[in-house]
Amino acid sequence: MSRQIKKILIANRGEIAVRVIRACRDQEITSVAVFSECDRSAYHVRIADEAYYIGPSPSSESYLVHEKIIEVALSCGADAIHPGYGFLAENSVFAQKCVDAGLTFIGPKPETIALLGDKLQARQVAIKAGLPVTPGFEFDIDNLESAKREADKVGYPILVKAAAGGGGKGMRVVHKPDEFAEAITTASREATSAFGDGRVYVEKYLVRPRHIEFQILCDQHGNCLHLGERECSIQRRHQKVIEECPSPMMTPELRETMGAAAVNIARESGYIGAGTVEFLVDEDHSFYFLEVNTRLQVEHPVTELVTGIDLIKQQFHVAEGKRLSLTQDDIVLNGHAIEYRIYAEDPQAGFMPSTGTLKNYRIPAGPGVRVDSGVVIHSEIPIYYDPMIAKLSVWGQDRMEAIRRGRRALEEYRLAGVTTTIGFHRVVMDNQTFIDGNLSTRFLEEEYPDNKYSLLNDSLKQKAAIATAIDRFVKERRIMTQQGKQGESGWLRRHRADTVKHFSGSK
Amino acid sequence: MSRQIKKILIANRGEIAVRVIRACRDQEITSVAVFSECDRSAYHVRIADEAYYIGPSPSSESYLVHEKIIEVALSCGADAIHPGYGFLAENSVFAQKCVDAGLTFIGPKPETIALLGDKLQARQVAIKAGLPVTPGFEFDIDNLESAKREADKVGYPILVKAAAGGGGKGMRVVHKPDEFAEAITTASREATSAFGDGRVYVEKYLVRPRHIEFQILCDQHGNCLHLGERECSIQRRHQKVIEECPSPMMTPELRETMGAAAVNIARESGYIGAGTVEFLVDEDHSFYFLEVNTRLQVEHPVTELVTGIDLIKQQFHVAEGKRLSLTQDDIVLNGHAIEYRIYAEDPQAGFMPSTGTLKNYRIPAGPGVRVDSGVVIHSEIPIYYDPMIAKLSVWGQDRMEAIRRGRRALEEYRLAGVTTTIGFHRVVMDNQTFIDGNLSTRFLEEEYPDNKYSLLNDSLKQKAAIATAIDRFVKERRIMTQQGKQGESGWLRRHRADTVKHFSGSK
Amino acid sequence: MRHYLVTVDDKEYNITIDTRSGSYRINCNDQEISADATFLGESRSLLIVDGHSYEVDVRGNGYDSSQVVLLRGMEIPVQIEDYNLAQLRKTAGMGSAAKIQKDVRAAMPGLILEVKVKPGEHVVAGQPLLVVEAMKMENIIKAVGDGVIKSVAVTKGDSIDKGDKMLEFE
Amino acid sequence: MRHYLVTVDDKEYNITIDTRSGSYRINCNDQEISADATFLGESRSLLIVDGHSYEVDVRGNGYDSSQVVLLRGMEIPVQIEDYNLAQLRKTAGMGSAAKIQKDVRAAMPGLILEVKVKPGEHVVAGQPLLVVEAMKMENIIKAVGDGVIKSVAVTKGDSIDKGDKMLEFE
Repeated sequence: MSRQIKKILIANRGEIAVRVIRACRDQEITSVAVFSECDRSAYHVRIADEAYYIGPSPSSESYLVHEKIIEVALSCGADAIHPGYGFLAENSVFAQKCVDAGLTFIGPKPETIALLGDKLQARQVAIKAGLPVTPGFEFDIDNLESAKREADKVGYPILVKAAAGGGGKGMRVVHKPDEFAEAITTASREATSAFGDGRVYVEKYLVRPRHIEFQILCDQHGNCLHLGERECSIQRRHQKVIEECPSPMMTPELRETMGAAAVNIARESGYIGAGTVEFLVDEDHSFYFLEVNTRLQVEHPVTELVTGIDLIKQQFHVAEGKRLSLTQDDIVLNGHAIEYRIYAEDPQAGFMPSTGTLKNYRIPAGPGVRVDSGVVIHSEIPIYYDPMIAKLSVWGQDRMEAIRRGRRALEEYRLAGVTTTIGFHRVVMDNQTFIDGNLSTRFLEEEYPDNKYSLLNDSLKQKAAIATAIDRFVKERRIMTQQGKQGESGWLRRHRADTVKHFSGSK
Repeated sequence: MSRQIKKILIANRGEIAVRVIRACRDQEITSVAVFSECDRSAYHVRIADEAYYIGPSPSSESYLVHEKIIEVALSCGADAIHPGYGFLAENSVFAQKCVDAGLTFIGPKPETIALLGDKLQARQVAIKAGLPVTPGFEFDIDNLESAKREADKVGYPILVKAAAGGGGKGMRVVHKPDEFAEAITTASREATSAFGDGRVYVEKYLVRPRHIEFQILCDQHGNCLHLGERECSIQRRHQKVIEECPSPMMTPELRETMGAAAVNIARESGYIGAGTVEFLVDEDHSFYFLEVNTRLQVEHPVTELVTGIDLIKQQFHVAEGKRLSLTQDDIVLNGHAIEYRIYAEDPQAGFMPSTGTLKNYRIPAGPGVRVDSGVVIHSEIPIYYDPMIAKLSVWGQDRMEAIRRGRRALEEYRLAGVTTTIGFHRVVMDNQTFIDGNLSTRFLEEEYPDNKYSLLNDSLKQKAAIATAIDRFVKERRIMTQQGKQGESGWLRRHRADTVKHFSGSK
Repeated sequence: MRHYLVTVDDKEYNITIDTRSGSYRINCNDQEISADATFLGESRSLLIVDGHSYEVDVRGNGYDSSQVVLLRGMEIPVQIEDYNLAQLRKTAGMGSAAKIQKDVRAAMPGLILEVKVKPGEHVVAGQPLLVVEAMKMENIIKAVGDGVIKSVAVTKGDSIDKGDKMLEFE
Repeated sequence: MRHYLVTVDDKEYNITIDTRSGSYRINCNDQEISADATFLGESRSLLIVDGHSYEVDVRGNGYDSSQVVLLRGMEIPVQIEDYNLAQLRKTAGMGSAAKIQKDVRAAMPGLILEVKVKPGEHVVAGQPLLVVEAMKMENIIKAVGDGVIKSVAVTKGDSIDKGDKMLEFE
């Protein structure tokens, strides 16, 4: 049953492809990257052992084409495929095709993916496994009137969700009955476009819940354990932007209860590999099953930083058919970790995606700082894919130290040419409600109703003004004198004569 | 006795200044950098809260000038000075001046620095504290003949060391009596030039020892503990280049014995703060006291990665007069860490220092990788200071995983414009003797007697040849056509038409 | 000597940079500033003002008034003008230096899913104008102020590129 | 079509790059190579040879024969010449393309501590010539081969810059 994996094709791009390639190299497994037209010189291509072109830039013509990926895997002699997250990660048809082609799909069995990927079926599994679920119902989109009556019974606000959904796509909050029909239509259309499956269902919408999820890990021999929780309440457009481990609201007792629930649904569904069981937790600490993500999560580094366990290495281990070498008692949470998702988005413009070329790119480093980046200097941010370009994760002995280190690392991050969420994260790290750990999925809309994220004070405004004036002065002078082509300007050379005044401290 | 530190001046440059500034930011302490002429735009200046010019580039006119540093500290309102390592770190006179000026010197008391900094006195303290020392003697440089007779008694090979020494300066191995006089003269001259103190002494030279050192940490209330060992046997010119924690030869029993010895000499000397007790360990596991470094070591990150303890934070804590919050039982070594010192040196040319400008600089990242770098892209490597530009440290669950991760991270490191030790490290990571953990301070001369460090095989040679031919072809074509100014060449644009062949795998 | 009016957020800075004495002098709102700047290439510089160190990246065209300053992890929008021209403009009652945006242009490539307004229609701030799919998300483009639609350049199903005009206000 | 002779370590590679058919073809020692190269700016490129991916950085002057290739963490010295010129050179018995180093030049700035040889002196490989202090370390410059000293350009106490001639062999 156990077979050693020697070569893995990574059916993904960006930071997660880089992450998996690094894990391969760390375990002496040959890594194979695939790339679309616009990813020809992407970082994941550069650091892989092998790299193969699979088609034009739109993912529907490259990263999503089952046959191309399987063909490359077979022709280059890979014995396994790691799907990362997104793209084909939760596609049971693709997983089955891998199995049929004799390739190890690094993830749960195709039938488990299919079962848990359908949010409606997953709800039934959760109920069977004894997990609490939110009130809700499914319905036929052609029978809106009866659905509307059921919605009235559940009580507004309600949440419309895509059955095949994930990542906030095909999701809408409905506050009043007269918004119901339009929300259903939009959500269904978005779900069709994103997942090729327009089915939607309705759940009671919790007004100020926390999003708390448990990392699970199961082998092929019936062993299953959890690696503690992650709090992912800071969201925009129902998508996570800041995640942490542990949750500031968690108690050891609740962790044991919720962790056991997570393990129960994993067992009930015959889960294999790494996965995540998501819950909503209400202000009274009651919790409700949300969904199971049958893949590695974006936010897995915070769990790795706090448990010391390399989740991708564990995925490899389990996929080889080996027994888990860890037991639940081995899982000890040490310190606190926070992850910041660096999106090419403009927070001040409602997190509208931005594109461009990275003119300057310098990542933070030093103790307690981990960067998982899919880009390098001069990288272009393509319009075709998810706008997340990197993840910054920090570790501290306690939550406050992690916050301070996060501030430091965010300020060290130098990225120019594309508007990102770095400044947004820096702002949130000074937010007292965040510092107090008083989180909910409505945090951003409550704390920043006008999308204005700023820490500007008069001192920083003055520095920005002076910097702009000096920059302009030098550029004007350069044009006038046609000097200063080599970076260092006449300004500097002259100014050096004055430097002793800085030492003397006079002003 | 306890006073909170709010603002620290870092009397250093390069990666250690960056490291301390990061620690300040992580603990919400204001950081103050100082800089010499050529360090005007150095990375430590960029990330500090405040920065002051202290003089021309030669360290004797800037980083070593006590008065300038103390004057800046006082005028900017710093309450403490962190000396880093090197420069003024082990200068008891400077430490005393700090104390006299009302500044907290982050390190041991001036008298402890003076006592342990004199290698001859330190030997006496070690003997008093019950530590084994190598046979040896001191002598008057004007009485070479009697010294030569004593050396005969100790037996060749012998080692000549500077009393004020450190970092391999003023150190010479003497194999035969007729080399004795010249070695003494050279070592003494080098010691005079480096430390302003020409005194040298003689010790029995162990032929294949390991260099193993213990990290100690003591508060002002008599509490003292050790944080395990580091093995630093891989040296060139008596200077460490690769360090690891734990040592592959260490047993729990020997760790306890040697750790207790380290704590004993710390107590005997009234040690306060973080320090390192260095030993030589013979092939039969007998160990001899070498010296105490009364400062933070270059290689402290491997201890941090394996113990989870931030040593600079502990230095701050102790310097504030607080009691250690750790006990010896809290110190648990988890996994394995290796540090690679990235020097601007040419290993193939006997580690001759190299200078230049960093044309390309991209640091490795991802799980288990930590970079402490003093440079950024476009940094010039100045001739005035130590040629170490960065440190790469990796962590793995066990030593072999750390080695594999080291290989990966070294290959990810992109640095052009200056010859460095990156390739050298990569070579050593494939050395079977290293992998077997069979180390000694003679490792490099035994394994690489001709300084030839290479992993080139026919496949890589072919790739290097093809890369050079393509590069030349494109450059010639660019000159001919005056095209391709924008990085992407005609080569690429044409070539894209052919790419499907890569997907199809045909060749 | 050069004299600028720099606006950051709600604050105006009247800045002179003077080289006539042979050394550089900066005056900001009638206060002498002890500043040192080292150029790091392109638009990046290291600024030390009164001992405080800031690595800054000033992005934008060297002639435009709108610049973005990257400073301590923040992207700060800044307006810069020649001081005398700014005074002239103010006297002439021309309002802000920033051009009033009459055109609604695409911030990124995408697909028009819905056009919610017609030429001649009067819209109020916040009213949805268009639904655009970009990066697999539906984005609702809303009016930033009150106004009358002059023309609509796109229809449902159109693919648009970054910078394409989608709507025009009167 | 271009034809090069590339020498890496002890191995020679006879490489042709052919664009005549309209697509690019590389032949290395009579073997067709499936290679794709993407230029990343300056001297950096991403090379995919038979599916294997290498980010390379070729440093050196675009005309010199000596280049250094940075590849997988290694700095690899490479010699490149026009193939036909190399054949001509070999036929003429001119030996290696690299110029024989008659001058001993400073690899970095430093201070001359000692001059151990005189003009006219015959030295053997490995014999110390000079002691130079650089970066606070004493470095002994030794003869790389046997020869006779023609001239000595430095004396004890001299400060030298990188590239300065220190000695000349006959």
